[in-house]
Amino acid sequence: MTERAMPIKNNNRRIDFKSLLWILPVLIVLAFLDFYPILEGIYFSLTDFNQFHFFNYGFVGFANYSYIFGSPELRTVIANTLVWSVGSTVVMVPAGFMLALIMNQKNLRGKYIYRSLYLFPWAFPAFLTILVWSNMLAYNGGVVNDLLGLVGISSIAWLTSPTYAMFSIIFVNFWLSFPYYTFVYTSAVQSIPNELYEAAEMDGYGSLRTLTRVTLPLLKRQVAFITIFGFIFTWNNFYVPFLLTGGGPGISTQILITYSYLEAFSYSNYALGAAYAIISILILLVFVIVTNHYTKMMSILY
Amino acid sequence: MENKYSKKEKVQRREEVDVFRMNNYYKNIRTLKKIASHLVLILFALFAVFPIYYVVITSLNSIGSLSASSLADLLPNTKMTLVNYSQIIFQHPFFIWLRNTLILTVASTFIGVMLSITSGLAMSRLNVPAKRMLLYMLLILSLFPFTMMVIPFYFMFSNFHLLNTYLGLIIPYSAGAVIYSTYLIKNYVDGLPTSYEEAAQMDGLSKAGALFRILVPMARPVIVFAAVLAFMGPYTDYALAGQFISSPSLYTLAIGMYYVSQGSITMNYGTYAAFSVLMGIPIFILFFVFQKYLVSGFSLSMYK
Amino acid sequence: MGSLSLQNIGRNFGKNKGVFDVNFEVENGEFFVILGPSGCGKTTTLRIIAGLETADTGHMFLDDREITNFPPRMRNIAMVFQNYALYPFMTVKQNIQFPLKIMKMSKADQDAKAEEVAKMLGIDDLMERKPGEISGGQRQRVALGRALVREPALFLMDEPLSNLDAKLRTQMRVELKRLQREFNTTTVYVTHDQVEATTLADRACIMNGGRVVQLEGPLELYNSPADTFVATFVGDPPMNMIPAKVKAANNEVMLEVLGQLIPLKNFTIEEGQEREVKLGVRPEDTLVGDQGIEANLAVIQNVGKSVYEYFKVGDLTIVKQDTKNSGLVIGQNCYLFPDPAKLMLFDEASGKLIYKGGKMVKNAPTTA
Amino acid sequence: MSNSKKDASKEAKSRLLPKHGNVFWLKGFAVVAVTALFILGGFVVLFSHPQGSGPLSTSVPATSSNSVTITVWGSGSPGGEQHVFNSTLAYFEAQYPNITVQDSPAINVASTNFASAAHAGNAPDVYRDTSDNAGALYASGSVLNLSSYLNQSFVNSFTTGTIKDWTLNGALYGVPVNTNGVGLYYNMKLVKTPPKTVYQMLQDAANVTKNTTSTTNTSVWGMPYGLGTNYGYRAAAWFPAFGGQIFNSQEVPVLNSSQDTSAVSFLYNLTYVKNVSPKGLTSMAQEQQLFETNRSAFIIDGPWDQSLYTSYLGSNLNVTALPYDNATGHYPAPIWGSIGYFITSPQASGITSSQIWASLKFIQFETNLTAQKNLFTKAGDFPSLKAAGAFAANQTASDPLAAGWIAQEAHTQIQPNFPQMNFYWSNFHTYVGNLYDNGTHNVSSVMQAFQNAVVSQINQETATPAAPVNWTLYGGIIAAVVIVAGVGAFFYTSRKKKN
Repeated sequence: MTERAMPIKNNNRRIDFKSLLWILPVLIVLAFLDFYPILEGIYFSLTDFNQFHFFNYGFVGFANYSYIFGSPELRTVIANTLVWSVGSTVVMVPAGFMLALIMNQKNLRGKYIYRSLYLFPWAFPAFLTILVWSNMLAYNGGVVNDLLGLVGISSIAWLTSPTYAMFSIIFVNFWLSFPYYTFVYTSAVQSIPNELYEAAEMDGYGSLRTLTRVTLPLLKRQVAFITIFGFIFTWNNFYVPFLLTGGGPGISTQILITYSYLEAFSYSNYALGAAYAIISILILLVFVIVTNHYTKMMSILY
Repeated sequence: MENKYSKKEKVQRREEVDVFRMNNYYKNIRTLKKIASHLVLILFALFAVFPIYYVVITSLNSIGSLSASSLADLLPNTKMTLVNYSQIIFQHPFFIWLRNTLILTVASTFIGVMLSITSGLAMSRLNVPAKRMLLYMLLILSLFPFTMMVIPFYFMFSNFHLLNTYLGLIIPYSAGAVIYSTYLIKNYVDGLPTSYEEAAQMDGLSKAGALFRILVPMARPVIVFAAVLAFMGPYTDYALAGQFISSPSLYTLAIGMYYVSQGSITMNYGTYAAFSVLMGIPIFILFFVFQKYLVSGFSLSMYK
Repeated sequence: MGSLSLQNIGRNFGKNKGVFDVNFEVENGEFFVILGPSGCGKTTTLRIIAGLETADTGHMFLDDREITNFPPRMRNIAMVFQNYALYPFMTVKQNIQFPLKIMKMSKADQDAKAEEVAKMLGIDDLMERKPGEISGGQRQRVALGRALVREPALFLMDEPLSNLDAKLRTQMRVELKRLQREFNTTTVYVTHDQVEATTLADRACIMNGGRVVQLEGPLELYNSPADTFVATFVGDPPMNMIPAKVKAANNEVMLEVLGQLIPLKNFTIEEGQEREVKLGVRPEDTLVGDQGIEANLAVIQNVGKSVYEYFKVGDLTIVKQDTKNSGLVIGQNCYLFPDPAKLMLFDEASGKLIYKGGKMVKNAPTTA
Repeated sequence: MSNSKKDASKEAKSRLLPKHGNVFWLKGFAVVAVTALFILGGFVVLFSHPQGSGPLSTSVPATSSNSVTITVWGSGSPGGEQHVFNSTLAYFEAQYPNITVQDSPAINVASTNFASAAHAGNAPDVYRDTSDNAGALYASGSVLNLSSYLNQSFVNSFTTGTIKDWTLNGALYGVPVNTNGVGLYYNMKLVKTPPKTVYQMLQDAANVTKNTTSTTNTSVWGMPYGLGTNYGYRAAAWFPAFGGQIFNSQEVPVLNSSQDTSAVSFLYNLTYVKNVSPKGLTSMAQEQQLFETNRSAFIIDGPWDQSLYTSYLGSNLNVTALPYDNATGHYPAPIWGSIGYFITSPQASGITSSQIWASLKFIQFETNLTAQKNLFTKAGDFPSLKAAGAFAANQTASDPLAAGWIAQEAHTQIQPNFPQMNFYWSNFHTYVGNLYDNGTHNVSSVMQAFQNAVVSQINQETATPAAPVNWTLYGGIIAAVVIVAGVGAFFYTSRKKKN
C-alpha cells in the first residue's frame, strides 16, 4: 500500500501563485493565530501591563527585561529548564530508540502485544495521568512509597524535596513520552531496507557495529531532528511541572514557561510573564539555528 | 590416551569439538539475546501499564481518601463497586459534557484535517512561493509557549464575540491541527512517487483532481494519524476551554472533570479515578484501532 | 491514429540541464523510440509531450492541432510509467476502468471495454485483485491495459520494461510490438536499452545532453552513427575507438593507428597535411591477421552464438566478435586490423562521422 | 472525446505564445506578499485592543421597566452555597421579572479568567470573589466604586469588620456576603480538652504522635502542617502571635522581621524539630485525610470544611480558637476575610446604567438577611450582616463548635485588601516552600529572600513609568522587524538551497 521510493525531485521550479489559495488556511492561521499573538506578546513585554496598570498601561522599553536580568531567580530558572529539558531528552529519546531497535529484530514474537501495551501512556490524556502520578508519588499513602516500603526502603518525599522533585518530574515525563519516541523511531528504523542489515550481518558486524555503522549513519538526521524537537517540546512542556510540583519546592522545579505563567497569572504581572516567554523563545531560536547549522536536521523537511 | 592419536588427528579432533562448541555457543547467544530483549520489553510494558492499572483499580474501589488505601487494594477484591462511575454518570450532566466534547472534537478534527490535506498536498506537490520559509515558520512556531498566547487569544476572540461558543473553540483547535497535520501530510506525500498523480492526469484528471482522488487515498495512513492527533488535542484540552467557556451548558469533559474532582468539597479520589478511566478509554480505543497507522503515519523515512 | 510533431521544443532547468531545440515528427501508427543514457533529456521530452512538463519554447502538434500548453487531460495521450503507477487502492478492474470512469462512460460500456482489453492482454482472471497482489509482468499488462482502454491518439511509454527480469523483458518486447501493430497506435517509447530500441522501433532518435543527436531507423543508427557518442552508445559491446591520424604524403593517404599505417581510399585531404581522427571499428569488423596492430589476448567470452575476445594494446582494450573462436589462447600475441570496408573515422574535435564505407561522408566537417 | 478535442483546440489558439522561463523576481514578490500578510496580522494588534465604553452617565435609574440582562460569575462553591444561591436567584427573578440573570458556576471563573475578560472589556456585570482579590481588581480599575450608590443605613447594617474589608482608599467596592477565617479543629478522641496555649498544643500533639515508619497507615500525627501547601493563608495567623505582621501601616511588607521569622520557625519546627507533622505534605487534602481518619489530633482550617469533618468524626469533632503564645502573650490572629459581590466597571464589562441598577438590586438581594440566614444554616457561612450574625449566635448558643468560632472571631486581623497582597500569596509558597529542604535553609534567610522578592516585585510593578504608546512609531518598528526578519529568513533559506 505505502510504496516507498526515492521522491522524484520536482524540477519544475516555476512559482505557482494559485497554490497560495491551497495553503490559504495555513497562511491565515499563521497570520492571525500565531503571528498576532506573538507580536502582541512582544508588545506586552515592552509595557507595564500589570494589575496596577491594568487599563492604562504604557510603553516602558526594556524595563521588564532589565528587571529580569537583574533578578536572582533567572539563573536558577534557566538552569532548571536546562536540567529538565536535557535530563528528559537524554532518557526518553535513547529509550525510545532502544525499544524501537529491540522490537525491530527479526523473529521476535509478540511485537504487536508490546506495542499495544506501550500505547497506554501515550493514549491516556496526559493531564489525567500526571495527576495519577502525583497521587502515586505522594509521600503518605502513595503507592510508590508503599511499594518501596515492601523492600525496606523508607518513604521518599518525591515531589516535595528539592533533591527528588526534579528527578520525579523527569521520571513522570519519561513515562509519558517514551512511547511516542518508540513509535517515531520504529517508523524510522523500519524505513531501512532489510538488505542493509543482512549485508552487515554477512560482513560480520555484531549488533553494536550494525548500530553504529549502519543504523545510526543512515538515520543521523532523523535522530537529530527527533532529539532536537523532543528537547524543544520538553522545554515548553508546561503541564508536567505545573501539575506535579507547581514549580516547588521553592523554585527548584520552576522552568521558564511555568515561571512565565506564575508571573502573569499569580502576580498579575502580564508584561513580565510575556518577557519571560520571549526570553525562552529567543534561547530556543538560537539553539535551533546553531544545532541546525551542525546537524542539517531541517533538511528532512524538504 | 595421549598417544592414541597422532598429532594431526588430535588437531582434527579438537577442531571438531570446537565446531560443536561454537555452534552451541552461538545458539546460546541467540537465545540469551532473545531472553534479554523480552526482559527489557516486558519491564517497559509493566512500567507503561502500571499507572493505568492503578487508576482503573482505584476507580473500582470505594476508598474515599488516598491515605486510607493500602497495597492490598491494588489487587482485585470483594470491596469493588461501580459507585464512582454511577456517581459521575447519574449525578452530573456527564452526557451533556460528552456531547459538547464530541461536537468540538469531531468538528475541529474534520475541519483541521480537511484543510491540512489541501495545504499538505500543496506544500508537497505545488510550487508554493517561499515554500521553504513557510516550512521553517511552521516548525519554528512550535517554539512558542502557549502561556504567551492565552491572553492575546482571549482578546481576539472576545473582539469577534466568539467566547462561550462552539465556534470560538473549534477555530483555534482546528488551527492547531492544521499546522501540525500540514507538516505531517506534506512529509508523507513527499515520499510517494509523483507518477501516480501523473498517471491520473494522463487518465483525464486535472492536477487538483489527481492530487485529491489519487494521493488522498494513498496517504490514508498519515491522514488517519493526523486525525487521531487532531482529535486528541481538543479532547484533553483544559487550558483554552477553561478560558473561553464560562457557561455550564458548554462544559467539556475536561472542564467537567475539573468540576467534579475540585467541586465536591474535597477531592474524592475514586471519583477522580473513575472519571479518568471514562475519559481515557475512548482515546485508548482510538489509538488501539489505528495502531498500525501510528507507525506508518510518521514519515521520517531514510530517503528524506 | 495520430501524428505528432515537435518544433524547437526547449525546457531549461538551468545549469545546462533540460532539453534544447528538439525537433521531430512521428508518423501516424509509427513506433518511435527515444534512446539515450540517463540524464540525456529523453524522459523530459516524453513528459513535455505528455504535458506533465511545460515547454519554455517551441510548439507541439498532435494531428495538426497545437497542444503546446494543453494540460495533460486535454491531450488525448496515454502513458505507461516506469513503475506502472497502478493505483494501489483500486482493483485491477477499477484501474483499467479509471480513465473511462473519468470520461463518464456508462457502467456497462466500461465493463465491456475493460473486459475486452483484459482478454487481449490475458489478465481477465486477475480483475478483482489489487496491484499489490499480482506479479511484475502482470502489473505491466494492467498498466498497458489502462493506457489502451481509452484508445488514445498517442501512446507514451517511459522505460516500461526496465522493472522486469531479462526473460520476461524479451517476452514483453514481442508482446508490445504485437499490440502496437494490432491497435495501430502511434507510440513514443523512451528507453536507455539499445536492444529494445533496435527490436521495437520503426524509427529512433538518440538524445545526448538534452539535444537530439541522430534520428533514423534503428539499423542506420548502428551502421552509420552520426558521431562518436552514437557510435559507442549503440551496439553491445560498443564500437572500438582508437585515436588515429590521417596523413597525406607521397600521393598516398595513410591512416596511422598505433604505429601502423593503413592505406585509405577516397579520403579528401591536401598533400602534406595531417588530420587527427578517431578510428571506429565494430567488434565484428575487427579482424586477426599476419600483420597489423600487435595485441595481447586478455579475456575470452563465449556466449554461445558468438565469441567475444578482449585484446590489450597498451592501455587500450579492443574487442573482437566472431561466430567462432579464433584459436588463440589467453596471453598470446597476435595482429589485429580493421576491415577496411567497414572502418569509420570520426573528427577528433567535433566527434562527427567523416569517413565511412570507403568514402567520405557528405557534408562532413573538413577542418583539420 | 471529440468534445474535449474541440475545447482543447480553442484553448490552444488562445495560448499559442510559448511560456517564458523561470521568473525569479516573482519569488521576491512572493516573500513580500507573505510578509505583508503577516504584517496584517501584526496590525490586528493595533485595532484589537478593546476600548471600554465612554464615561458612565452618573444617573442610575431608580427603577427600570425595560428588561435588563446581567451576567454573574461565581455563584458560590458547589453544595450548600450553590443551593442557596439558586433559591435566592429564583426569588429574585420572581420579584424582578424584567431582570434576567445569566450565571456561571464558580468553578470556571477563576480570577485569571476574570482578568482576561476585564481587560477585553468582556467581564461579567457581577462577580463574586474574596475581598482581597476584589481589592486588587478595584485598584486595577475593573470594579465599580459603590460608595455613591449605597446609602449609609444599608452599609451600617453590616459588621464594621466586613465593611472595612471591602473598603479601599475610602471607597466601598463590594458588598460582603459572609465572613470567615481559620480556627483550630481537634479530634476529641485524641485530645480531650482544647489547648489554651501553644505550649499545651505542642504537648498534646507530642503525646498523640505515634510515628511508626514501617507502614504509613498506622502512624498518628499530632499536628500535620504542610508549610508550603497553603499559600500563606493559614501561616498569616501566626505572625501576630509572635508580634509580627505581613504589611506595616504604610503598606510595606515586613516579612523579614524577627517576629515573622519566629512565627515561620515555629511552623517549620512542627515537622523538623517537634516531629509532630509528617514530612512531604503536598496538599491540604493530605492533611484533611489524616484528620478525617483519626490519624491526627489537630488541623487548622476554616468553617467551610466543618460539615466534611463532621461527616467523618461526628461528635468527636470540636473547634477552638488558636492558642496564644506563652512567651509573648499574643494571640494568633487569622485573616478574617470575607467573600462578597461586586459590580464591574464600564471599562471592564461595558456595563450600562440600567445594568448597574439591576446589578445593585441583585447583590443587595443576594446579601440580604434571608439569604445570609440560609447560607448560615445550609452552608455554614458566617454572616456579614449584623442581624444575621445575631441570628447565628442565637441558633448556635448550645453548639460547642459555634462557640469555638465565636472565640476565634475575637482574635482576628482584617485581610489586607490592597493589590500588594497578591505578592504575599505565591511568594510565600515559593520561598517558605524552600524549607522543605530538610535543614539546609535557615528560616531567617528564607524570610529575608521572601521579603526581598515581595519588595522588588512591588517596585517593579509600581515604579515603572507608564507613557502612552506611540502607535505609529512602535507599529512601524514592529513592521520593520517583521519585514527584516522575513526577508532575512528568506535569503538565509534560499542561500542554502544552492549548496
